[in-house]
Order: sequence, then structure tokens, then C-alpha cells
Amino acid sequence: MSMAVNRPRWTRQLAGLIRKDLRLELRTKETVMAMVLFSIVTLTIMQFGFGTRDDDLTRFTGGLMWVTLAFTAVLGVGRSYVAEREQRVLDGILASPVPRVVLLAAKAIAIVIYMAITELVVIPVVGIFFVKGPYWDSIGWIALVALIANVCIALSGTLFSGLALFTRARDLILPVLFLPALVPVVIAGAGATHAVVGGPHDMSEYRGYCLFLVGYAILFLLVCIATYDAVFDD
Amino acid sequence: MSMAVNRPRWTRQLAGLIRKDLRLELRTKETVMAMVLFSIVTLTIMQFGFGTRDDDLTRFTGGLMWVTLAFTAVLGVGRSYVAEREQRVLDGILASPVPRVVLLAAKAIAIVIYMAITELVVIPVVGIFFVKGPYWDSIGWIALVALIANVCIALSGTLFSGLALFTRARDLILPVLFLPALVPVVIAGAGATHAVVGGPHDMSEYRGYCLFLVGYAILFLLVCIATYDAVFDD
Amino acid sequence: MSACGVGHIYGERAAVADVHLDVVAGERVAIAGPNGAGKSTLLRMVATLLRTGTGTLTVLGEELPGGARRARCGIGYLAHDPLAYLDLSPRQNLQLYADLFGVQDADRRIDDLLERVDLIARADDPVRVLSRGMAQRLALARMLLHEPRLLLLDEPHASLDAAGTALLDAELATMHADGRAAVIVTHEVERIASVADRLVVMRRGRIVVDEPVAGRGPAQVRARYEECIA
Amino acid sequence: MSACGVGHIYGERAAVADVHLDVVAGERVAIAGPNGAGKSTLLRMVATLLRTGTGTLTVLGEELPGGARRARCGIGYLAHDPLAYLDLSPRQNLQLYADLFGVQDADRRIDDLLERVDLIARADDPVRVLSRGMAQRLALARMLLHEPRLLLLDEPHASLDAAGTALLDAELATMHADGRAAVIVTHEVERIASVADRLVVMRRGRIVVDEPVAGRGPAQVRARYEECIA
Amino acid sequence: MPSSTTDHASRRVIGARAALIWGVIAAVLVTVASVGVFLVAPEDADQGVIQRIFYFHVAIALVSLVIFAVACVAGILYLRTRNVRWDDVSVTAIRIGMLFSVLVIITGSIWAKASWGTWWVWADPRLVTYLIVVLIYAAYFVLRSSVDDDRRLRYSAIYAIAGFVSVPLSFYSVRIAQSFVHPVVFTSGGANMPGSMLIWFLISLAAMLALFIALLEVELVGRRTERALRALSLRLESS
Ligand code: HEM
Ligand SMILES: Nc1ncnc2c1ncn2[C@@H]1O[C@H](COP(=O)(O)OP(=O)(O)OP(=O)(O)O)[C@@H](O)[C@H]1O
Ligand SMILES: Nc1ncnc2c1ncn2[C@@H]1O[C@H](COP(=O)(O)OP(=O)(O)OP(=O)(O)O)[C@@H](O)[C@H]1O
Ligand SMILES: [Mg+2]
Ligand SMILES: [Mg+2]
Repeated sequence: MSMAVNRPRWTRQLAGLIRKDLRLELRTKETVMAMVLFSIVTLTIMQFGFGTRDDDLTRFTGGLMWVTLAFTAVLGVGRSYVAEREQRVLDGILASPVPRVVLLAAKAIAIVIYMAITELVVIPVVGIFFVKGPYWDSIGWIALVALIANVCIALSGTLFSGLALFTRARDLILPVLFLPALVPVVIAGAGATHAVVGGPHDMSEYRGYCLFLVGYAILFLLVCIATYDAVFDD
Repeated sequence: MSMAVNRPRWTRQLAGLIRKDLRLELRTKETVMAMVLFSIVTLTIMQFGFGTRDDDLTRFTGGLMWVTLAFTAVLGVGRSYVAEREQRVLDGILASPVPRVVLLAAKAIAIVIYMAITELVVIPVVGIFFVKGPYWDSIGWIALVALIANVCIALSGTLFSGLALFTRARDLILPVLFLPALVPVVIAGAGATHAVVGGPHDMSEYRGYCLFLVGYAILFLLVCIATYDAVFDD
Repeated sequence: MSACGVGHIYGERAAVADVHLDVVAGERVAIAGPNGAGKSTLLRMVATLLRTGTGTLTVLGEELPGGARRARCGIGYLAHDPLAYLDLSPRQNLQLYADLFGVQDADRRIDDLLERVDLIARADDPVRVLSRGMAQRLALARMLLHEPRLLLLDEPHASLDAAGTALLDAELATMHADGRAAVIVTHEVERIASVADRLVVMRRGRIVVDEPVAGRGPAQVRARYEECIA
Repeated sequence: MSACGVGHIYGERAAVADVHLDVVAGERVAIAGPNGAGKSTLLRMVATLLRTGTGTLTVLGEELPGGARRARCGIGYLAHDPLAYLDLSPRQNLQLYADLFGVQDADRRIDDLLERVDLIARADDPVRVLSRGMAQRLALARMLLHEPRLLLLDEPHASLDAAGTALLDAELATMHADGRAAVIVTHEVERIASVADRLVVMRRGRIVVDEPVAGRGPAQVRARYEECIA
Repeated sequence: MPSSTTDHASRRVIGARAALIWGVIAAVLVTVASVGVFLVAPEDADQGVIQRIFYFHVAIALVSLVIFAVACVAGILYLRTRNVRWDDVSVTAIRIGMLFSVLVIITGSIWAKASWGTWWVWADPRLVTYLIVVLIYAAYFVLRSSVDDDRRLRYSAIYAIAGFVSVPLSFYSVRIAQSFVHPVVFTSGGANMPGSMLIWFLISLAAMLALFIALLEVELVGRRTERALRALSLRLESS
């Protein structure tokens, strides 16, 4: 038999996959809304857990913010392949000539978008409720860390959610795989936030943490490129 | 046509359902293990968020412990109906003559068991890593609060996971409905723990929080009995 | 069972409308009809899984929804999906259902059934790794477990091989004698002559034909069916 | 496609063992066999969804697994499940697959196909609310979307009504002329005479018979099949 | 095939002899190191006898990082070749790595209790990042136990690679971020210790490496034998 006909372009495949994710999101709508709600509830619950013992939580701002974002990320990433799995459609995608790395990229982009929306709410809320002292002038710096961190989260998140996809207790496996990988992000994120919040900016510390995050993202990018083909390769 | 034959006893149904849950658990085994690991990872991650800024976390012991347990509960409860939903078996259960309240009870009991196992690990770990000061002599009191709290968690958890079962974004709805319901549990749990840890026991405060939890459990029991039949009623 | 003016509306689409259908003990009724005619929806209502929107539905002498729990004891429902936990073995799945239905002497009965559907060699593998036809056999065993007096079968022949089909047909053949009843939804019209006493054709949520098939051959039934849906 | 000594072992169970099968352009091969014979497993390997454990498999001139991506462009795979997102509409699902396969002039082609499988009226409802047969029609449309040169069909007639079946059979009838090939797994042995040129019977993971069916009638094919698996 | 060649071939495949040789080397080196560390090496002026734990703590710690690197490389090789033997190496290495890292934490904690007066310091990046490494590799076993067949091997390999990201991060972050209390001896400028200590330290290091290789070989022999037996019984069954 002769060669197959049309060689699809990966840009179109990527766009198609992202459009699909966003359409599902629009149809079920509550995903992003619930991520936002969840992060606010988490902040509240931590406020109750810690705040009652200590009135000024400024010192803990970074920690509160990034622990919350980490848990929200676990939640959001946990949904990445839910539709594919529950509705048994993955075989259809895998039987199409789409490079596995494009699948990864599409999911990663969706995660970055969802996380960014969540942060758009969380970062101001933290500022309003927890910080006593200067905050708003450093919001640009915080946004920058968040941006880099989102890339880390998206890269590691897609990889691990791809792995968790066919494990038996997926809902539990994912946080167990993913949270430890997020610990460095939490530390660096909290550190960087702390460096610019509630007092004089410590830019050298801030830069150090940001570089750390960039390194982490690069390392994970390499891992993803090296392994992602194998994730879906039966 | 005449009446149907055997009227099954609800005790046997309950036992059968619990056995099924535990068998699934044994087969996939890592569920409890993952809950335990998750709680440890959560403790660690919160430690990173806060510990690096404050060396003695004794004041926050209760908060750390109960925030961790709350998240673990969300995770564990999230699994309650995963098998039924993903594997499309719920119709089989619902087409059998089992009272809906028995379904609730079976799930609730399974959750209590899983939570108890998790606490068996979390409570000592917290003692080892976070508390500077007396802890082990009040471990019995902590266990008691945990027991009462587990009942609250199980009752509200089954109800909400039953509700979430039929909404599309289950993974997100559950934490968003369930976490707020856990806020009182976290406050009371943390308060009671704080009353007996790291200093002289304050038994009247402890008793107050415990009574609050008992009240909360009773309240939820009533809500469950009143609404559960409606949850599964198509 | 007896349905009187039964209907169900999803959103704004009437999936089933004004259906009148009586099935007496010992009778086997086949329901056929184009895709989307409302056959599965009707079956789900009789199986007490979906409330009727209009009309009254009486199953095994119990009026729904009030008597649903009692009716369920006597209903065997076979759905599109096998309704089994994929991570449990066939035997464990049947044990669960035995508990739920209060089956007496469960272990013996489960072994019997597994033998009959030829799954005994795979009785302890997780259902996840069974082939599609094996899962369908398990669904058959599950349906028969509690000796239901009314069988509701939604495309029961799907994925069954020759042996499985023979088994199912044999089971349906004995129903007459014990006074049990069956409602069989199927697209394999040729089979109807051998598995049912009555043919009901549905179209767009309504019953358009309801007549006995006694004495007709497969080709005649097929011809009659095509006439109905033309 | 050409399979040479192909096998796959799940854990310790050989689902498919030492299969030799050649399908040339324009040929339609039906695979039949008892439940659990390994038919679906074989099909999944040809569809590049499962790696072969042993042997070499060449599909559309590409050796697997190396050439899998190129081979996929020309394969149309119809599985037990419809492989569609339940919360998207049929049209949106087809749009996604059109992007993945790089289909030219996608919108027109999608409308055409929806028309052909008679889903145009439901093109914008979520797949979740479609009946089982409608979902199967959507799966048909999805499979044909990118004009594959090799069709792999796993029990394609399941849940289809008379009209749907006629549609599928008509599609299969044109294959010969355009030099496309098809492998059809089915339990409805009587249909084989009309949809296939060759009958392959599998048992316990092996091919036991592989012969042309040209000129035989349904009854003859059925008799031959029963002889094979006896 | 004549049975003697089969025997010979399978023995080579199983590799029992290599295990034996490495076992002997490890035993000798560990004995020498123990004797040297406790009887010969000079006593630390500030810390006294507890300082001797240094030789083991640091050697085990460094080797544990090497082990995880081995697991990562074996994972890459598995994905390349799909040969089960590489999965064996990877999983066994991580098992031993976990054992070693628990030993690191135990020896470190004992030392910490003696010299810092506490079992654990949360504010120290060395301790904390190492704990992350341990947690990450603990999750490896959860992942492994919850998938079957080919997927198990593939996922394990992928995770062995992804998990390794934490190791260089942990190693370098300490050197960049300036540890809180935990000492850093080996810097880009070399080792900051007297020669007499360095010799015994190097011997301990060699001993721990040999111990790792010996344990690895023994485990591998066990796994290969088991697999050979299973293949044999399967062949007997089918024939
Ligand atoms: C539970 C606590 C501890 C853990 C988890 C731990 C972990 C480690 C690890 C992973 C290394 C090797 C990697 C590296 O050098 O970056 C290391 C090296 C070392 N540890 Fe520890 N350690 C602990 C406690 C201690 C204590 C209490 C001391 C001494 C006061 C100590 C002294 C050293 C020294 C001197 C080195 C070599 C430093 C170097 O490689 O530059 N450690 N430790
Ligand atoms: N994921 C799996 N893991 C382990 N064993 C499997 C798996 N999938 C299938 N099997 C086994 O492989 C064998 C062949 O299965 P397969 O699905 O190919 O059969 P089939 O011929 O399609 O049967 P059917 O007609 O029932 O669909 C069966 O014994 C089945 O139990
Ligand atoms: N959950 C639902 N929500 C909305 N509409 C539904 C739902 N389920 C079914 N429908 C619609 O009800 C109608 C009847 O569906 P039903 O499944 O009963 O058909 P059917 O006769 O079983 O068809 P098939 O032969 O294809 O299985 C269809 O138009 C279908 O789209
Ligand atoms: Mg139907
Ligand atoms: Mg099959």
C-alpha cells in the first residue's frame, strides 16, 4: 500500500487541542471558577488554622500564598485528563498522528492559563487580607515569580498527570507524585515573595529564587522532552 | 404478578458494601498509603511555607495538623464514588433494593476507617517534628478529638461527594463544597489540640471545642438522613 | 408490569411519550426501533432508575416510585454497560450483588452461574482485563443472580459469541414455563422470532406496533419491522 | 498491512500469539472467533495503540512502532467505545479530529459526514445525551473523516439500527473500487458474506482458518464458522 | 540447544559470579574502613568521638546521590532499549538508595542531636532539600505498585528520570544558598579537611560504593533467577 495522504501540521493540531480544552471548559464552566473558589477557601482555612494564634501574618504571606497555589495547582492539574479518562476517548487521540509532545504542550498551555486566572484573584486577596505593610508596589515582582512558577507547574504537572492517568488510584497518586515536585516551587515562590513584601526589597535574594525557578523549569523541560513520548507509548 | 421473593436485610447489604470498598482498597492498596504519604507531604509543604520564617512552630501545631487532615479528607472523600462513576456501575447498585441511607452509611464507615489510619501516622509525626514541649502525655486527648472530628468529616463528606457525583466537575465541586464545611472542624480541632499541647492543659476550652464538634456531627447526621434519599433519586 | 401513558422528557425533548404497555407473567416482549426511539429510556424507567414524567407505571404489582424498593427485588436489569467494578473479580462483583439482593446460599449460586456463563476459569481476574464479550457474560450472570421475575435486557446479544448467544436464548426459552417475564430491546430483528412472543416497535418515543410474533419466521418478522418503520 | 508472527502477552496470558495475516489494497477481511480470542487485541496492535510483543507488523508500508505516526494518518479505527468527548457536540468532536488529522476543507466534510450518518439534526447537542446508536454513528463519521486507506472496525454493527447498518454496509461495498482495505471484527457471522471477501477465524490468540468467502451465502459461512470453532 | 550451553548461558545472564566478587570486595572495604575510622583516624578537636560519624554520614550521603543518578541513567536506557534488565537496575538502585538515604537521615540526626542539640532543623536547606529527595523517591514505589505490566516498567523509568531533577537541585542549592547550620566541606575549591582525615574518608567512600554495587548485584541475581524460573515454568506449561 502506498504512503498515507495528508501530513497534518503540528500547529493546527496544537490549536485544535487547546480549542477543545477551552470548549470543554466553557461548557462545564465551573472549572476555573471552582479553582478560584478553592484557593480562597484554602486561604480562609489556613487563616483559621494559623491566624488565630498570631495576629500579623505578614511574615507568612509568601508561605500562605504559595501553599495555596500549590494545592490549587494539584486540583487543576488533576483535571487535565479527567475527560479523556472517564469518557474513554484517549484511544481516539492516540490513534491520530499527533506527536505526543504536542499533547503535552496543549495541556501545559491550558494549565498555565488556568493558573494565571487563579493567581489574578489570589495575589490581590492575599494582599488585602494578610499583609500589614507595603505590598502593592511590589505586585509586579510577585506577578513575575508567579509567571515563572506557572511554567514549572505546568511542565511537571502535565508529566505527572500523564503518568497518573492509568494508575489505579489516580486521584491520590497525582498529589503524591506532584506535591513533592512542587515543594521547590513553593519554597522559591515563598522566598521570592517574602523578599519583596512587607519591608525593604531584597533584590539579590529575589533574583536568586527566580533563577532557581528558571533552572527548575529548564530541567523539567528537558525531562519532558526526553520522556513524554514514552508516557503514551503502549 | 406476585410480590418479589426475598427481602434482603440491611445489615447484610451494609456489610457487603463495606467489604466491597475494602476489597477495592486492598486491590489498589496504595489508597491508604497514598493518603498517609499525602498528609506527610502536606505537612512538609506547609512547614516549608511557614517553618523557614519561624523556628518554633509549637503554637501552630493544631493548625498544621488540622489543615493537613482537612486536605487529606478532601482527597480521601473525593475517592468515595470514583469507582462507581468512572466504571459506570452506579446504575447496578441503584437498581438493587438497597436503601439509600445504607449506601451513605457504608461510605461514611469506610471514610472513618481511612481517616483513622491516616491520623495514626499524622499525629505522631506532628509530635516529632513540630512540637517543642510536652505532647505525648496529651496524645489520648488528641485521639479523642480526632475520633469525633472523623465522624463529622465522614458524614458531611459522604453527603457532598454524593451530590458531587452528578455534577460534571466533580473533582472541583467537592473541595469547594466540602472544604467550607470543614472550616468549623478545623477551627475546633485546632482549638482543642492547642488546648492540650505544648503547655498546661486547658480542659474547659478543650471540652468546649469537643462539644461543638459533637453538635456539628449531630447536625450533619440530621441533614444526611433528611436529604440522602433525594440525592440518588432519579 | 404495566405502563399507562408513560412518558419522559429530557429538557425539551420528549424521549418517551404516552406509552401503554402491559406485560404479563410468562411473556417475552421484544422492543425494536430506530436509534434514539426511546427504547433504553423506557427500560430505565421500568428498572426504577428514572422517574416517569407522566403516566403511571406499575412493576411487579408495585406502583412506582413509591414501591420502587420492593419492585427492585424482582427485577433483573441488563444495561449497555456491564455495571461491574473493574478492579474487582467477577466473583467479588457477584458477591456484592448477592449481598445487596439478599441471595440465599450465595456462594453455591455464584459458582453455578459462573459455570453457566463459562467464566469460571476467569472468576478471579479483575474485570478490567476481561474481553468485552466476557464482561457481557458477567453482566448476564449478575442479572440472573437473584432469580428475578422480570428481566429487562438492553441489547443483550451485543458482543456475545455463538456460545454466549445460545446460552442467553436458552435462558429466555425457559421463562415461559416459570411464569417469569422479559422485555428485550434489540436491533437484531431476525432474532426476535426465536426469543420473544410479542413484537413492539417504537418510533420517536411512541409505540407504533404491538403484536404477537407467534409462528412467524425471522424473515417475516424482519419484513414486518421494515414495514413499520418505513 | 502485513503481520508476521505477531503476538502480545498481557502479564502471563498470551492474548495473541504468532499471527500471520496479510491484507492487500481493496481487500475486506472479517475476523470472527469466540469471546476472548484476541480479536480486539490484534486490532489494537494494528491501530498502533498497543506494541507488539513479538513479530513484526507493517501497516500501510510503515513498520511499527517506528513508522507509527505516519501509518496513523491512513488508519481509521472504530473501537468498542465511541471515542468522543461526551461534553462536546458531534460537530465539535469532529472538528477536533479534523485538526488532529489535518483534514482539508474540514467544515464541508464534517457537514457531509453528519448528513450521511443522519446526525445533522443532533449535531450541536452534547454527545452525552445521544442514544447509544447515535454515538455509534458518530464513531462511524469520526472513523471516515480523514479518508483512511485502512479501516479497522471492532464490532461496528453493535447498536446500529437497520438504517445505520445499511449505511455501513454501503460504505464497505465501495472499498473494493478505491483500493482501500478493511479489517472487520464481528460476532454476527451471517453478515460476513455481505461485508467481507475473506474470513479469518481466531481461537485462543491464534488464527485457525483464513480463507475466501467469495460466492458463499450467510448460511454457508455460518456453517463453516461453527465447524472451525467446534 | 545442548543443556550445558543453556546452563552456561543462563548462568552468565544471571550473573551470580559478579555478585560474589563484589560481595567480597565490599566486605573487605567496609571492614577496613570501620577499623580505620574508629581506631586510626585522628580525633576531632572540637567535637570528640561523635565526629567519627562523619566518615559514614558523608560517604553514605554522597553515594546515595550517586545511586539516584544510576537509577536515572538506567531509566533512560530502559526507555531506549525496552530491556527489562535496565528496569531491574533502576528499581533496585532506588530501593538501595532509599535504604541509604534513611541511613543518612539517621546518622545525620544523631550527629545533629549531639552537636546542634536537636534532631532536625527545618530552616536548613540541606536537610530540607534532602528530605524532598527522599519524599520524591518514596512516591516512586507508590507509582510502581499502582500500575501493571509494561506500563509499570515504562512509568517507573520515566519517574526515575523525572525524580532525579531533585538531586542536582538539592546538591547545588545548598552550595549556592549558603547553608543555615549544615556544613559544606566539598566546594569548588576542594575539600576543606586535613589529609589524614581525607584518606579515611576516601576509603569509607569506596566502601560505601562497593557496598552499593554488591547489594545491587545480589538483588539483580535474585530478580533474574526469578524471571528465568517463571519463563521456564511458562514454557513447561505451554508445551
Ligand atoms: C538529619 C540531618 C542531616 C541530613 C539529612 C544530612 C544530609 C547530608 C547530605 C545529603 C550530604 C551530602 C550532600 C552534600 O554534601 O550536599 C551531607 C553531607 C555532610 N553532612 Fe550532613 N546531614 C544531616 C546532618 C548533619 C550534621 C548534624 C552534620 C554535622 C554537624 C553534618 C555534616 C555533614 C558534612 C560535614 C557533610 C559533607 C559536606 C559536603 O559534602 O560538603 N550533617 N549531609
Ligand atoms: N488490559 C488487559 N490486561 C490483561 N489481559 C487482557 C487485557 N485486555 C484483554 N486481555 C485478555 O486478552 C484476551 C483477549 O482479549 P480480547 O479483548 O482481544 O478478546 P476479543 O477476541 O476481542 O473478545 P470479545 O469477542 O469478547 O471482544 C482475553 O483473555 C482477555 O482477558
Ligand atoms: N441523559 C439524557 N439527556 C437528554 N436526552 C437524552 C438523555 N438520554 C437520552 N436522551 C435522548 O432521548 C432519546 C431516546 O434515547 P434512548 O437512549 O432511549 O434511545 P434508544 O431507543 O435506546 O436508541 P438506541 O437504539 O440508539 O440505543 C434520544 O433522542 C436521546 O438523545
Ligand atoms: Mg439504547
Ligand atoms: Mg473484543
